[in-house]
Amino acid sequence: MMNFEMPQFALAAPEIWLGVMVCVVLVADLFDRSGEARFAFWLTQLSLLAGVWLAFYTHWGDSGQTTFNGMVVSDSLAALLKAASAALAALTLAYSRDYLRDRGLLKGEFYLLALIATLGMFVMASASSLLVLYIGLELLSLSLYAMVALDRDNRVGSEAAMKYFILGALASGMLLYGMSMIYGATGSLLIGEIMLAASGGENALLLAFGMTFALVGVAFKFGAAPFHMWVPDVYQGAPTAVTAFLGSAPKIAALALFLRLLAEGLGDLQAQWQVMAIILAVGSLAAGNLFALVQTNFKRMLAYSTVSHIGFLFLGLVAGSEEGYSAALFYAISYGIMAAGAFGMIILLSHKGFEAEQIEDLNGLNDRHSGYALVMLLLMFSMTGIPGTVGFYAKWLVLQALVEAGLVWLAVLAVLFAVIGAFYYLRVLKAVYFERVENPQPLVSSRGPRVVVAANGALILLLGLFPDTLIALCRAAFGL
Amino acid sequence: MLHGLPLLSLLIWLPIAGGVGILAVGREDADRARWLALAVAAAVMVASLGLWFGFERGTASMQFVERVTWIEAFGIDYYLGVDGISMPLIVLTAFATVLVVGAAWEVVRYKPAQYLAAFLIMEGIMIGVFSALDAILFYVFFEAMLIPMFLIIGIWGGPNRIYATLKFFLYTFLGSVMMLIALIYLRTEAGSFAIQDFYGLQLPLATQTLLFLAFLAAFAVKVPMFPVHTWLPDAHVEAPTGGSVILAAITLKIGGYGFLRFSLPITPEASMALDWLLIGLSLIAVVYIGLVAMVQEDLKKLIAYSSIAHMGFVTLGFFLIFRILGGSGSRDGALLALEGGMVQMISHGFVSAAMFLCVGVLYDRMHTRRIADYGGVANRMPVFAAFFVLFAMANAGLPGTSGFVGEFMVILASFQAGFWYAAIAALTLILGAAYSLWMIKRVVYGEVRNEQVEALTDITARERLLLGTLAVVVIFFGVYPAPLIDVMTPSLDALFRLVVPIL
Amino acid sequence: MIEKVIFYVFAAILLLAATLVITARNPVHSALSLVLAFFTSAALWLLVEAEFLGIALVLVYVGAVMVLFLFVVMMLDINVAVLREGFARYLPLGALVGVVMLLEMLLVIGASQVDLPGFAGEAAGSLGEDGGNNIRMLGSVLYTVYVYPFELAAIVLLLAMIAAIMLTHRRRGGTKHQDISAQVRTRKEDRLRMVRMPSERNNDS
Amino acid sequence: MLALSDYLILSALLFSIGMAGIFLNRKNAIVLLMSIELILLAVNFNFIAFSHFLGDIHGQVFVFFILTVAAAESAIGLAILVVLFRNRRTINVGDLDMMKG
Amino acid sequence: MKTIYLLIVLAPLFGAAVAGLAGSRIGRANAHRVTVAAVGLSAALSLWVLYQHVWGGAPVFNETIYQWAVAGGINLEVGFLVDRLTALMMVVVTSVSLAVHVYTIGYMHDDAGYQRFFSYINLFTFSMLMLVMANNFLQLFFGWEAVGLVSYLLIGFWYRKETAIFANLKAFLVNRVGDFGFLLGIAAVLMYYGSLDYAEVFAAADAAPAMTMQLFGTEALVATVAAILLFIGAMGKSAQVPLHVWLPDSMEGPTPISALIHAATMVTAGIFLVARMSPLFELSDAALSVVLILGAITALFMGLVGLVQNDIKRVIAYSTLSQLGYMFVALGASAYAAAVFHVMTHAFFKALLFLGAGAVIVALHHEQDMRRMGNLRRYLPITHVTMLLGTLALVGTPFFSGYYSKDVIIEAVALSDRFGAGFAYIAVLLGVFITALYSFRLYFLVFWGEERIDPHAKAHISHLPRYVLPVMEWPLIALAVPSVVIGYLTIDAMVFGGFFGNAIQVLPANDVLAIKAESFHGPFAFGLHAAVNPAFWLAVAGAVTAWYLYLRNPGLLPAINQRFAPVIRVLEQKYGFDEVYSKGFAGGGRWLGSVLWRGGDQSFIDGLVVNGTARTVGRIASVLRGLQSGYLYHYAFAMIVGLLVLLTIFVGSSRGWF
Repeated sequence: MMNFEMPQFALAAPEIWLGVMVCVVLVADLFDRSGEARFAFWLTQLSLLAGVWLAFYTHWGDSGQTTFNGMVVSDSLAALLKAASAALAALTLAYSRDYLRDRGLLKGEFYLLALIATLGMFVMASASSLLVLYIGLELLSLSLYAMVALDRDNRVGSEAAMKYFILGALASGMLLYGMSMIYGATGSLLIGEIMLAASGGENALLLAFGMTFALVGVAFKFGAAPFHMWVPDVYQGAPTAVTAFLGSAPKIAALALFLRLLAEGLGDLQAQWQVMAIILAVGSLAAGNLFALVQTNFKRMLAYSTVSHIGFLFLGLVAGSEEGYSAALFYAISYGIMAAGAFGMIILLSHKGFEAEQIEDLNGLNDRHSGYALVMLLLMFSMTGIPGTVGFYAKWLVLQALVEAGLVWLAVLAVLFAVIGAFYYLRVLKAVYFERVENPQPLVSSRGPRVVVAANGALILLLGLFPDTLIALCRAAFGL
Repeated sequence: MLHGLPLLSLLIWLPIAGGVGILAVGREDADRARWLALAVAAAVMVASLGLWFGFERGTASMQFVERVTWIEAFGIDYYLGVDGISMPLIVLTAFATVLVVGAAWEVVRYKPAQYLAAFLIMEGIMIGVFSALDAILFYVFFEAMLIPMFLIIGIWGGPNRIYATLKFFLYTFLGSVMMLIALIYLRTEAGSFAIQDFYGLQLPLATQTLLFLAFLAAFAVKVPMFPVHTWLPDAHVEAPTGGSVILAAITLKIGGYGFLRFSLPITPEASMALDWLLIGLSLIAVVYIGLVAMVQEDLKKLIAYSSIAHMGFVTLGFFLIFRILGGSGSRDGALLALEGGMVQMISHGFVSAAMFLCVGVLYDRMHTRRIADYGGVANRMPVFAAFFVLFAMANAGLPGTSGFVGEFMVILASFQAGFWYAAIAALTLILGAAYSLWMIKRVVYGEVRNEQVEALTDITARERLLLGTLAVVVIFFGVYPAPLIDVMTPSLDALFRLVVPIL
Repeated sequence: MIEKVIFYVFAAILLLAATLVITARNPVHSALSLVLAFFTSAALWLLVEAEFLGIALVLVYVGAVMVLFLFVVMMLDINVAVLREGFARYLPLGALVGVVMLLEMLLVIGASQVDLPGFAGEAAGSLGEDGGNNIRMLGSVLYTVYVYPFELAAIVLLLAMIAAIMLTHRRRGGTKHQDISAQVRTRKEDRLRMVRMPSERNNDS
Repeated sequence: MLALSDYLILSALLFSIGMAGIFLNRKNAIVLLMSIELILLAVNFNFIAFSHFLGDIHGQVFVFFILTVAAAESAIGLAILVVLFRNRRTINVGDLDMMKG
Repeated sequence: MKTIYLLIVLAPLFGAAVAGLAGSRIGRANAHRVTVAAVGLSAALSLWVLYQHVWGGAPVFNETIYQWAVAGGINLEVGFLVDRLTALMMVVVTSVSLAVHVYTIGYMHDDAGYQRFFSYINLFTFSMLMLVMANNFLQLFFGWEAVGLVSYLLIGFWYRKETAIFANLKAFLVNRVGDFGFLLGIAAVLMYYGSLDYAEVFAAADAAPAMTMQLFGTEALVATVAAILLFIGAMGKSAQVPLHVWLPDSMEGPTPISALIHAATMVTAGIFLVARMSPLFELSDAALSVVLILGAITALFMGLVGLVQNDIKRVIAYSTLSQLGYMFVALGASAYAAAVFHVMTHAFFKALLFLGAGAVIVALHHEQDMRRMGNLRRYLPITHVTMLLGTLALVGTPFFSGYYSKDVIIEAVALSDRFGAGFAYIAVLLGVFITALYSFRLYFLVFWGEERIDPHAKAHISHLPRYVLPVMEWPLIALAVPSVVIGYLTIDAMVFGGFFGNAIQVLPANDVLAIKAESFHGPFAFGLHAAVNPAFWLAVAGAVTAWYLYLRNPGLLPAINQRFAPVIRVLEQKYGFDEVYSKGFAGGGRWLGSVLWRGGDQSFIDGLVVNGTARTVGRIASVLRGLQSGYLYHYAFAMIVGLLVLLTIFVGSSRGWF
C-alpha cells in the first residue's frame, strides 16, 4: 500500500512558492518594527511578481501534464490565470498603503491574507480535482471574509463581512452539494475522469443535477444575478483597499472555477448549462445596469457595474466555444485592470477621515487634477466599452464569440444593456469634468500611488490601442 | 513620391500626438498651446492638401494604402486608404479643424489647452474614420469620436450642456453598437474584417435587411435622420462654437459616408427593398424639419435643424438611385443623385461651419443665442452682416454658392424617380429661404434693438480671415464645382456598379 | 432489516434535531440540537462503514466546534425574547420554497434511485477488503495521494488562525502605549485648531 | 438493505432544512452559522453514501477535508460575529441593513 | 466676339466687386466712377453687339465659356447664346441700368450706403446679363436666382426700415415659390429631353412633340408639364397673379431700384424666359392658355388696384403688374415678338415714370403720398414734362411707343383663337381704360390741382438751391426720348419683320402676328388707325374721367367712394391676397412648424420616446432598488429562488415539461 510516488513538485512551483512565502511573510512581519508592515508589503509584492513570472515559466506551453496524482494540472490556461490574478493582486495592493496607514489598518496580516487569497486563486487555476478546487476556493473565500472585516471598528465593514460570510458559506454549501452529486454520478473527484465519465453519458441526470448546484456556487463567486446581492454591500462596506483587491483578481479565480469545473469537467453538458448561463448572464446585465443607474455611492455603483460586467463575461461563457472562453478570459483580465483602477482612484481621492465614496465627491476633479481626471475618463470609457480603451475589445470579443455561436439576439440584448450602462459611467464623468466646484482644492498625494494610477491608466489605453498580445495570449491559453 | 509616405497615418496621428503634446505643455501657458495647436492644425491641413493634389483622379481604386497587421487572431489590419468618396471629406476635416482652432483663439478661456487638444484628437480620429478600410478599425475610430465630442460639449458647452452631451452620447452609442454586431456578423460570412471583402457577399435578403437596419441605426443617428435627430439641436445649442462646427461640418458627414461605404455596397438588395423608408425619412427631414426650423427662437437650434434638413438631401440622393433606375431607367440620373448627395455633404460642411462660426461671433459678443435678443446687427457690424447674409444665402441654396450645387443635382435627379419626389424635395427652396432669411431679417436687419447690440463691434481681423476663407471656398465651389465632382465620380461610379448588378 | 430500522430511527431523530436547530427560541437550544444532530449523523455514518469520519465528527465537531459555538452564544449576551419575532410570518412562504425545492430534488434523486448502472448496489466490499480498516485506508491515501490538499488544508487552518486572531485579538484598553510612527506623522492640522473668536468687548466704558 | 437513495433523500431533507434555516431566521446570526453546518452535514452525507455505494474511499477523504475546512470556516465566522457584536452590540440579522438599495 | 461678350458680363461684376469689397477705401466718388464706367462699357458694347447682329450680320453665338461640372454624365456648363433676342435684352438691360446708375448719383447722394448701393446695382446688371445671355438652363437658373438675390438686397437696402426688410423677405420667398416650379421644370426638361442646353433641348422637343408622362394619374404632355412648371418660375419673377404680391411691397426699396429692377428689367425676365422657350411652349396649347389667362387676369385686376393707391410708387408698381400682364397675354397668344416689343418700350417709359416719381419724392423730402402733393409742375418743370410723356406713352397715345406695343398685343389677342383668348381680349381692352384712369389720376394729383404739400417738407425744400439735381434730370430726358419714339421706329422690324429669326419660334398655326402683319402698313398708318380703334377711345375715356374726377369735380369722389365702398374695400385689400398669404401660408407654415416642433419633436420624440424611455428605465430601476433591502435573509432568499429557477429549468427540461 505504500506506493508513494514522488510527485513532480516543479509543476506546482507557483503554488509552492506562494505557500512558502506565506510562511516567510508571517515570520518576517514579526520582526518588522516599522509599524507600517514594510516587510510584509514588499515581500508580498515580490512574491506576487515572482509568481507572475513563475506561472509563465512553469506552465506556459504545457499541454495539461498533471502532478500530485492528477490533482494539479499544468497548462497555458493555468499560466495565464495565475499570472493575471497575481498581477492584479499586486496592482491593487500597490494602491493600498496610504489608505491603510491613514486608517490605522496597515498591518502585516492584510498582506498575508492577500497572499493566501492569491494562493487560493493559484490553486484553483491549476486544480484538476474537485477537492483541490474546493480547498482553493475556500482559501480564497476565507481570506476575503477576513479582509472585508479588516476594519474592526467599522460598523458597516463588519456588517458587510457578516453578509459576505453567510452568503458565501451558503454558496459553498450549494457548490459542495453539486460536487457530491458529480462525484456520485461519475465516481471520481478528478476533473479528467469526470470529463470521461460525463462523455460516457452514464448517470447523466444525476450529473446534470449536480452541475446545476455547482453552477450556483460558481455564479455566486462571480456575483452573477440573482446570486449577486452580496456584491454591492460588500464592496461598499469593505475598506476600499480591500474592495479593490476583492473586485479584480478574484474574478479571474471565479473564471478558473467555471472553466475547470464546468467547461472542462462538464463540457459535455454544455447544452444544459448554456440555458442556465444565459439566464444568469441576462439577469446580471439587467440587474447590474438597472441598479447601478440609481446609485449615488460610487463604490456601490461600481459594484453593480461589476455585476453587469459579469453578465457580459458570462455571455462569453455562454457561447461555449474556445473563442467564447478566451473572450471571457480577456474580459476578466481587462475588467480586473479597470476595477483596480477605479477603486484605486477612490483610494487616491480619499484621505484621512474622508472617504471619496459618493459620486459627487468627484465633482470638479478635472479642475483639481487633470491627470487623475484623464485616468478616470479612460476608466469609465473603458467600462462603457468605447474603442481606444481595453474595455472595447473585451466586449467585442464576447460579441464576436456570441455571433459566431449563432446567438445574435443575445449580442443585441447585450449591447442594449451596454447602452444603459453607458449612462451611469457618463454620470461619473459628468461629475469629474462638467461639475465645477467653487474652490477646487488641488489634490496632493504621494508619488507611489500616483505612479501606479498613471500606469494603470496607461495600461488601459495601451491595451486599447494594441490589444493583440493580450488577445493572442488569451487565445493561446485555449489552444487557439 | 507622395505615395511612398504613410500620409494617412501622418494625418491621423500627427494631430493626435499634437493634442497629447498640448495637454502636456499647454497647461500653464495658454498662448503656447494656441500656437502649437495652430501649427499642428496647419501642418495637417498642408498634408491633407498633399492628399488632394497627390490623389490620382480617374480611378476608383483605393489610394495611399497602408496595411499592417494589427490584431492577428482575427485578421484585423491597420488598413488605411482613400478613394474619391473619402478623400474630400478628409481635406474638409483638416480644413474645419484649422477654422476651429482659429475660432477658439481668444474666446475659449476655460482650459484652452484641453479644448484645443480635444479638437486635435478629434481631428485625427475623424480622419481615421474616413480612411479606415478595416471594419473594426473603422468602428474603433467611429466610436472613439464620441469621447472628445462628449467632453467638448460637456465642458465648454452652455447651461444645459449635460443633458445635451448625454443625449448625444447615448443616442450615437446606441446606434453604433448595433453596427458592431453587424460587422461581426459580416466577418463570419466574409472571413475577414476588410470592408472590401464584405462587398459582393451574396447574402439572403432577410439577412441583408437585418444588417441594413443595423447600419441604419448607426448612420441614421449620425446623419441624423428623422426621427432620431433630436439629439442634434440640443447638442448644437449647448456645444461651444468649435464643437458645433465640427459636429455640423464633419461628424454628420460620417453618417452619410457610412451609407456609401457600408449600407449600399454591402446590402444592396436590402437597400433597394427598404429605400421607401429612407426616402420617406429624407423627405420628411426636408419638409418637417424645414418647418420646424422656421419657428426656432434660438439661432443655433435653427441652424441645427437646417442641417438636418440639408442632410436629408444627402440621404435622399443616396437612396433614390433605385427609384431613378426603376423610373427613368437612367443610369446617369442615378449617378447624378449619388454625386449630388456627396457634393451636398461637402458643401454643407463649409456652409454649416460658416453659419456656426457666425453665430459664434455673435455669441462671443453678446452671450446669447436667442434671436429675439438681436436685431439691427448690421448697423454695428456691417462686414459681419455681409458675411452672414452670404452664408445664409448659401444655406438657402442660392446658385453661385456651394449650397446650390448638391441640392440642384439631387432635385434634378429625383425628378427622374418621379414628379412627387422632386416636388417635395424642391420645397426646400422655399423652406430653406424662409428659415434662413427670416432669421437674417430678425438678427441682422432692422433698427438697433437694444444697448447690447448698440455696443457691438465689428469682426476682428482674425474673424474676418476665418469667415473670408470660408466665403471664398463657398463661392468657389458654387461657381466651379467640377474639381470636386471630378474627384469623386470614378469612385461613385464604381460604387454604383457594386450596387446595381442586382437590378 | 435491522439496519433499516436503525437508519429510520436515527434519520427521524436527525431531522427532528435539525428542525429544532432552526426553530428553537433559544440559541443555546439550537446549539444543543445541533449537537444532537451531529451525534445521530455519526451513527448513520457508522452504518455505512465510515467509522473514522463518524468518530471525527463527534470529536472534532461536537468536541470543539460546537463548544466554540456555545461559548460564543453565551459570551454574547443576547436578548432571547426579542430574537424570535416574525418567525411565523415568513414560515408559510419559507416552507413553500423549501418544499418546492425538496420536491424537485426528490424528483431527480428519486428517479436515480432505480437502476443506476454506475453503482454496485451493495458495494461496500471493496472498501472492506483491506481488513475493513477505515482509518488505515484513509490514512494511507491522506498522506500520499492527498498530500497536496492536505498541505493546503494546513494553510486553511493557518489562515483561520490568523484571521480569527486578527479580528478578535485586542490590546488591553488601559495600557499606555507609544506609537512612534503616529507621532512622527502628525501634522499641524491634527493637533492645532485655530479658533476664531470675537474679541472681547470691553463693556466697562 | 439500505439503499443509496435513502441516504440521498435524507441528505436532501437536511439540506432543505439548512436552507430554510438561513432565510427563515430573522433574528439570530448564530443560527445562520448553525444552518450552514447543517448544509455541510447534508453534503457530507452525500459523499459518504456515494463513497460507500461506489466502493470508493475518495468520497470519505473529501468529507475529511470538508470537516477541516468547515471548522476553519466556523472559526472565522464566529470571529466576524464577535466583531459585529462589538460594533453593533447586536447580532440581530434584522438590524444588518445599513447598506441597501 | 467671345471676348466682347465676356467683357460685357464681367465689367459690371468687376465694378460690383470693387465697389463692394473696397468701397470704403476708394471713397464715394470713385465708387460711382468705377461702376458707372463698368456699366457704361457694357452698355456701349451691347449696343455695338446689337448693331452687329442686326446690321453687321454677326452670326448667332452659342458657345461654352467653361465647364461647370460633369455630373452623372450630364454636362453642366456656363455658356452664352447671343442672338437678336439676347442682344436686344442686353441693350435694354444695360441702357436702363446706365440711366439708373447716373440717376443714382443724385438720388443716393446723401446715403450712407452709397458704395454698397452701386455695388449692388452693378451686381444686378451682371446677374441680369448672365440670365439673358445663358445658353442653358443651369446658367439661366443662376442668373434667375442672382437677380433675385440682388433684388432682395436692394429692396432691403434701407435695412433699418421694418417695412423694407419685410418686403425683401417677402419678395425673395414669393420668388422662391416661383423658382420651385422653375427648378422642377428644369428637372423635367433634363429628364425628358436629356440635356440642359437650349439648342439640344429644343431639338429634342421638336423631335418628340407628343411625348407624354404620368402625372396625377393621367397621361400629360411633357411639353405642357415642363412649360407650365417653367411658367411658374416666370410668374414669380414677373409678378403674375397669384405670385404678384411682392412687387408692390418692393417699392420699399430706393426708387432707382424700383425703376431698374421692378419695372424695367428683372420683372421682364419671365417674359424673356417664355419667349426664349417659345419652341417648347409652342408645343403645348394648354400651357399657352394658362399663360394667356393668368396674364389677362393680372392685366385687368392689378390695374384696378392701382386706382385706389395713394403712394405714388405703388400706383406705378400696380401699373407695372398690369403691363406685365399684357406681355403675358401676348405670349399666351403666341405673339412673342409683340411681348418682347412691349418689354422694350415699357422698359423705357416705366423707368422714366419711376425715376420721375423718384425725383418728386426726393424733392418733397421723401414724401410718397400723393395726397400731400399737387401742383408740382411749378417746382419740377422737367420732371413734369418727362413724366407727362411717360404717362402718355403708358396709356397708349397714338405715335407714342406704348401705343404701338400695346395695340399690337390687343390686336394679336383679338386674332387668337386659343382657349381663353376671348376673355383675355375683353380684359386687355378694359385694362386700357383703367390704365388711363390711374395714370392720369397720378398725373393730375401730383402735378395739378391745389398744393397739398406738407409745410414741413415745403420748408425744407425751399432751402435747396434746386429741387432736383441735374444728374437726376438727365436720365429722365434720356429715357423720355425713346419712350416717345422707339415704338414708331422699331415696330415694323421687331414685330412684323422677323427680327428675332430663329430665336423665337412660332408654329404657323399659331402665328397671329403673321395675320396681323397682312394688315400692317407701316407705323404711321398704324398710328392713324387709332381713330377706329376701341382701345384708343377707351384710353381717352379714362383720361377724361380722371380729369373730371380729380381736377374738374373732385367733390364727386367721396360720393363715389361711398357708393362703391365694398368694391373699393376689396381693391384696397388687394383682393385679400396678402391676407391669405400672410395668414395662410406664412402663418400656417409657422403654426405647422410650431405644432411639429412642440408636438412632434419635443413632446413625442423627445418627451415620450427618448426621455420617456430614460424615465421608464429609471423608474423601473428605482422600484427594483427596493429589492436590495439590505437584509441578509432576503439575499439568501433570492439565492435560493435563483437556485430553484435553475433547478426548475433543469428538472423541467429533463422531464420534458417544456
